[in-house]
Amino acid sequence: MNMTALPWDLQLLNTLAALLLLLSFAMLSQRRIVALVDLLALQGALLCIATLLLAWRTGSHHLYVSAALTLGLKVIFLPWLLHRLIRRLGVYWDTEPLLNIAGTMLVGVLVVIFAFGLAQPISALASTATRNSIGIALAVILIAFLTMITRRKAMSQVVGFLSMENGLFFGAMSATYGMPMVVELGVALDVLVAMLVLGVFFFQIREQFDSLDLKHLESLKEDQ
Amino acid sequence: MEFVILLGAPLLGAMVLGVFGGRDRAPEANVGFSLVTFLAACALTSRIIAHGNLLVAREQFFIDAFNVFLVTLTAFVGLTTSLFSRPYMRIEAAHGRVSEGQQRLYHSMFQLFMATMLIALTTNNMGLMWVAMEAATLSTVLLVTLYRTPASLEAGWKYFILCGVGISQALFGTILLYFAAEKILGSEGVSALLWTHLNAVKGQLEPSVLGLAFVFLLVGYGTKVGLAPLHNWLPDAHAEGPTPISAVLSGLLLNVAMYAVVRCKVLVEGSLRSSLPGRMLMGFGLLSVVLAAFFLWRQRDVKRLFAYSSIEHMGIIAFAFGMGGPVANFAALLHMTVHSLTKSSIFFAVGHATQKAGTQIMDNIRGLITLSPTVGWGLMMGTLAILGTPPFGVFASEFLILTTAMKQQPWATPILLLALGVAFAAIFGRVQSMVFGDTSARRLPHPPALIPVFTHLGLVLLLGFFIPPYLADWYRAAARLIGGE
Amino acid sequence: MSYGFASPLRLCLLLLTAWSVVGVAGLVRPLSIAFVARTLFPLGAAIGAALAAVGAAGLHYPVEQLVLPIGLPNLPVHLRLDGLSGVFLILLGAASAGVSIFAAGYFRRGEGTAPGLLCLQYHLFLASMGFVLLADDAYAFMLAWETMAVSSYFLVTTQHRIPEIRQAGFLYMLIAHLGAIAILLSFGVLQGGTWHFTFDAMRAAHLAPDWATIAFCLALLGFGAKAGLVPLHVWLPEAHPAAPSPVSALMSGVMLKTALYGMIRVSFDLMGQPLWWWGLIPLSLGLFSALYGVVFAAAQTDMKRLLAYSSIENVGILFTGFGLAIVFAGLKMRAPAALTLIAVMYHAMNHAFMKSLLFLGTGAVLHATGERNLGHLGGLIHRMPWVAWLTLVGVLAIAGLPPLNGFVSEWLLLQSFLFAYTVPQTFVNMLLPLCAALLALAAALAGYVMVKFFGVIFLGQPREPSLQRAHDARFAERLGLAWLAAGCVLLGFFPTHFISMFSTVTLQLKIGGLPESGASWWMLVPVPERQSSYAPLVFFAVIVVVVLLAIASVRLFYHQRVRKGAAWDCGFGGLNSRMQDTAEGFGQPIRHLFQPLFAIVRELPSPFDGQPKYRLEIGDRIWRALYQPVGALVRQVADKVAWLQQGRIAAYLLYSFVTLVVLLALML
Amino acid sequence: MKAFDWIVQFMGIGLAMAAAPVFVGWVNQCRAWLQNKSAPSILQPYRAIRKLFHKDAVIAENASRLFRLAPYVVFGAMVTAAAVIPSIATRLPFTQAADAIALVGLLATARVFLSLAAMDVGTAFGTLGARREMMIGFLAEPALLVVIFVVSLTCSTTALPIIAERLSAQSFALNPSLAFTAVAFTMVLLAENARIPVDNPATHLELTMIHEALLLEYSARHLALMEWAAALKLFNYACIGLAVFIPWGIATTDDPSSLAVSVPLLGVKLLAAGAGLALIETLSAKLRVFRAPEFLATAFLFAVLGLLVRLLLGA
Repeated sequence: MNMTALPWDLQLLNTLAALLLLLSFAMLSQRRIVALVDLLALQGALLCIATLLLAWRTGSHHLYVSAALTLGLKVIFLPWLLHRLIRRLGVYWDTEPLLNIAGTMLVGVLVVIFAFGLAQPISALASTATRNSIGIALAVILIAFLTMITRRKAMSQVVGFLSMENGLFFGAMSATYGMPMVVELGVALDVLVAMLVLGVFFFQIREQFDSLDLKHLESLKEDQ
Repeated sequence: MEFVILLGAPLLGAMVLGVFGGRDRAPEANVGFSLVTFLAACALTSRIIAHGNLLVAREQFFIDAFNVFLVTLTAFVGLTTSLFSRPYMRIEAAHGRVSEGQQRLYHSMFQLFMATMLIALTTNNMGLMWVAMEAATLSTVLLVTLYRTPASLEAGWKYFILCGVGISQALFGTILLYFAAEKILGSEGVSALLWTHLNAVKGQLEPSVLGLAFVFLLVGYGTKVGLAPLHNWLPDAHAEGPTPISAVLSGLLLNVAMYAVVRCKVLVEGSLRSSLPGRMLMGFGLLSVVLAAFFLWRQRDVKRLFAYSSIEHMGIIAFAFGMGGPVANFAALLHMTVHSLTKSSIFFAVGHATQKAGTQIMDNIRGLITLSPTVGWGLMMGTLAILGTPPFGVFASEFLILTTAMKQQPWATPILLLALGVAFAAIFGRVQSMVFGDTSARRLPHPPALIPVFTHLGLVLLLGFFIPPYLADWYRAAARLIGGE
Repeated sequence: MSYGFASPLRLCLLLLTAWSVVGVAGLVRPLSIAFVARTLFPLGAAIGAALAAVGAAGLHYPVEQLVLPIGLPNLPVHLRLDGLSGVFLILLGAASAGVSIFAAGYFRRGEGTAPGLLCLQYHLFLASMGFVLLADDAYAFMLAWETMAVSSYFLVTTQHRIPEIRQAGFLYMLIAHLGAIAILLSFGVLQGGTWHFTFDAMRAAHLAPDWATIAFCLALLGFGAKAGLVPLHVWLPEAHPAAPSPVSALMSGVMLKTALYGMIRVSFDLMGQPLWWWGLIPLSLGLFSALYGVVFAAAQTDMKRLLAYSSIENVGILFTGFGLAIVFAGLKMRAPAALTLIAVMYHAMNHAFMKSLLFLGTGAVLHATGERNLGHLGGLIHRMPWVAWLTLVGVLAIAGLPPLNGFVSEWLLLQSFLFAYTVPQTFVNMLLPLCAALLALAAALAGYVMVKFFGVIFLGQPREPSLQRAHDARFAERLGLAWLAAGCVLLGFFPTHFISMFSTVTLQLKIGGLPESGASWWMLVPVPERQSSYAPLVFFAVIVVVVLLAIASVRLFYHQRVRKGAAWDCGFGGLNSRMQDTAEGFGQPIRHLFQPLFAIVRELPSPFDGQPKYRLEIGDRIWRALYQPVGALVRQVADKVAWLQQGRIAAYLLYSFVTLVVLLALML
Repeated sequence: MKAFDWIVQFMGIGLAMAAAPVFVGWVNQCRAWLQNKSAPSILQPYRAIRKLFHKDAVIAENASRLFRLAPYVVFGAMVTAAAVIPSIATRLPFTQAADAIALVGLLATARVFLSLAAMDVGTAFGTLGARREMMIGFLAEPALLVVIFVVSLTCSTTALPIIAERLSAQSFALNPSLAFTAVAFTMVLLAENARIPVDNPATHLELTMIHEALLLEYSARHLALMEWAAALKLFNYACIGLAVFIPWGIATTDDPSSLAVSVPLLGVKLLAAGAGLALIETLSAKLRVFRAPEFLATAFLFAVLGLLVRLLLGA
């Protein structure tokens, strides 16, 4: 389709979507945990803007609320929490990922193609203006999955987990202009609690193994 | 009314015990709340029997034949588990394995866990169901890591991450479901997420979307069911948490997750008009049964052993639901019931056995029958029951499942035969040498609670001989609901 | 139809319930031997006798059915009493009566499980066997079947402190369970459709030949496993010695027959018309089992293992006959089929008595001496004459010697084999006579085995000084032995009566009965046109008369003294008990002749040894060739599979990821 | 049953009991002649038995009742067999009591008692003998059974008198299956009666002896009964063979005249059979005990060949 045909806000939305995808690639390749968290925050911010745009476009109020939620939770609180944890626990670097960066990127690209392919029929059905970004949401989710697979530090795995949440949120946004309020709140609550639980976790793990390296967490297995 | 109590009691309990859970009367309070919940469940059940399905809170909650018996089962097992955990936690405290704070955490989280499961069962809103499932995970994570041992932390971490990731897939599936539904039901309000509405219009939902949705939902909730190869969190979490938690995890949580899967399957099959979802379930089921059978062969830790057996049975149930049809669905529901009863009773017995022997390594547990005949026989009987030897109820369901499989899916029967044989050899050989033989183990500070064990076994025994008519009617109704025409 | 409360089926139900009640009563005073042994077990014996009587009465009533309000919602428990179940009920009742009486005197303190619990398991075992015979739908049948297995498992593991016994129990339970699943699947094939698991529905259902074949093979697998058909026999020689002797007697004498019952029920009743070539499978397996079992029995040194292997032999004979019956029935040769089936049932009945008798005999010896090893026994006929002479009856019977019962069934079986050459199938009609010859070989070998059994235990000189202190059996035990011995004699002397009893069964199974022969009641003429006759009574009378005459005349004409002297020691002097032949020695010709069957480990002493040692171990080739590899295979697969779970969360996430992607791809 | 039949029956029994030792004597005499020895009197067996009856019995201390009962049982079994076998006439009351298979069973009973008695005293020889005797037994029985099968195929019955009647009714014809079977039967006869090549009745060499080892502990009247029983066994086997393979001349009707033919004819047949037996024994050498299975396997083979030929040619 030719970009000029679209109104500017949609163009903006598509750009945001593309940027989200880009960010998740960046996270896939990022080694420094601090930077990882910043990228997460940035992703959250983009998400927030996209939500606001949609809210303004469709004029549906609950989208404003969820935008606020995103802002509060994903842009401000969680990054702050994570930074704090990082400082407290002193984990700044992730070690080399299991698969080298180039390889990961390649897999990532394949995943994106797969995701877009899957999304084709759905987007065709979608009534929303943002239909094309469903594929992107799916891609973001799967790439976040990859991120989690390839990381060795508990902390970075969590970041991957959160970016997956972002992807989900964006998916909901672009497919259906967001879920009903009840669900939105529930999800947000769960994410919040999850983070708090994680906080507790990190300290427990730390005091047991005095590091957050996942290689300590490989003792329970069948393969003696 | 009963309904409010049903959900309110455990929530209240969670708060109260969150504050006073460390007092030395806390276990009794725990039992009390569970008892109230159970009574409410019974009342609700009788009402459903009397007046049929029930929609409450602006259709947010929906109770029908399918979930009401799961509600009762959940409440009942919750009650017996709280009964069992009373002496159990006392003994743990006496052994100095849990501090007061940990007891507080334990009790309040236990109640919260019950609450979340009940919500997940009764809600009519697929989104809310998702939220509740996630909450169930979160409330048990800290229980799994209660002992703060390295192993338990690892188990907890895996549990958290794997289930978290899985459940996120389920969320995406839910989103797709909503996306498909809002076209017919409109995006105003939440009606597009209400199962009853979805079920009403399932024929018109867009197949391609629902197919994708089902994949995500299956992978998501299937992770919690513990279907291979998504099961990896399960044995760790069962083995490292306190035994009452293992009991409710494999006795209840798996059931609830399976319930979610089946609810989704109903919608999707209605829309796809193909047996693809069924075949997927069957595939998962067989894979789980076979893998679990071979994993069983290598176990040294008794709780891991029975965790894998849970995987095996979930596989059987999934297979049965996958086959579909009145008999198979009936059998699957029956199997859910008897499995949760039997398995929790086994975990009770195992809990005391491990406390007596002071270890979970099976090679070091010997001669339970001479040490404490009740525990020994309890374990032996429970094992025989779970292995599907009559006259226990598990046999009834396996009888129906296998015979139906022979009619509908004969190709699968050799696999099942093999897996069941291997599993039998693995479990029975180990349990036999734990129960029989000579021993040198010490007495316990508190008398073990064996009423729960034998209550459960008694019920399972009863179900083997005689299924009360109204229970049978539930099963039939539920089977019809799931699409057993 | 109903005859009010007193109808045979209801009475059977009542008696079986009574058995269970007696069992539960054992828990009232679980530790009191006196209560359990003096009160409960005799009660159980009485119930058994009553059951036999009711079963016999049931033969004269028409088939009767009953539906109990328990079971699965759409499948209440159906019961049915027809000729077949009646006959096997007689078997169960009569044999168990003797065994229970014996058990009343047998169980003593310190037997591991508390006597009360033992009583419970014992009577549950009996009751479940009864219900197996009465069950008329798949679910009830499997319920009773598995209860039987479980209760007998607990009886086998009575002395669970001994590791070997635990092993035996485990093996037994495992094979029983696999067999049960096979039977279950076979019912799955036979079922009449959704929720139609009653036997009536199965009779009504019509199966495609291929499915029928599958069902038959599954049933054969399942019931063969319970019967101990080679190569599924391995549990039998382990479990029977492990159990207390009355239990071994029941398992060997009665439980194995329930497998035969199931086989007959499935293939003749439920399937209606079996295909003739099915019969060749049980026929060949049975023949092999018969030879295999008897050959191994001859090589055993443990008296209970010896009997266990002999049970395998007899099961083999039973299944040979069963297979022959199917061949005849499948080819619509009614009279031969009926004759064969009658011979099979007759042999089942005989074996129940003979084998129980022998096992009880070994039990008495075990109690008197504490020895199971033939190498440490001998000369007991002097110390325990009752046991010895009563056991001798069983020995002669099971060796298939006229005029006792073992011979009758073998005679009938051979008579039916004489129809073989009329089978309109080439090859088969030439091979079957050879099968008969092999059967004769097995029977003759059984004679060899039994001579070894009796001779080494009861005859010769005691091989251990301690045997001098052996005491004879108590009254109750003697009574039990006598009951069973009497059974052997009666079955041997009055074949015509029992045969008429069995032919009602074949009539009900629509195979047809035996043609009427004008012969009188004491003369057995199964096939009139063939005029082959056998009159055990006359036979016995003649022998007795001649013997008496001989004794009398000797007394009369030659009244020389009888001096006691030392046995002839070839002039070397110092003839002692170690010079007589050992059990191993007696088995030596067999080992020599049938070498290929055995896996033998031998340690021969060299001429220069200080203390020459001779060790001989006889292994089961099938165990090594079939079971050990399977076990190893499972272990290997388990190890391979275990690799999947190596504890790395990344790997687990990868699994989820891949699963997701694959399923999505499926959806595309 | 007419009185005449009973008379004939008892005559047959008496004849058998009387003739058996003579038959043994005759065989020994022939053998001696063939071996250029001076032959003992044909009545020698009688003398031996009579002498034994007049001796005092010596019995081992630890012998049980079984030991003393066995000789009578064995003897009784053999006499019963003699009563069942149609030697001179077919219409006999007792012949219906047992067919050929039952007869085999009867002989087996005798064998088992013999072996048990031998094991009773508990010497090395006794058990050794018992073991070998039983081995020969279980090897011989299948062959014997197949023999019976062939015959019953030909006459479609297993009742000896009927077989004899039906065969004697038809005129003599060359019948390959029956010929094979006859060979098999003869071999079984040799084995069962402890004759060369399986056993040597004339030696006490412990490495080879079977029958003598069984009797080693017996003396006086018990030994006499045992020997007599052994003679009867041989006689019975001979009569079975004659009744089945050369039945011509046997009395199949109830008139005394037929007996006048059959009795002398039987004598002649027996003389011939004895001579033949002696000839075989002289020509063949004693086999090692573990060659015996091969010998009997050959017998089995012959019988089976007879069977197959019968099934194939119907002749």
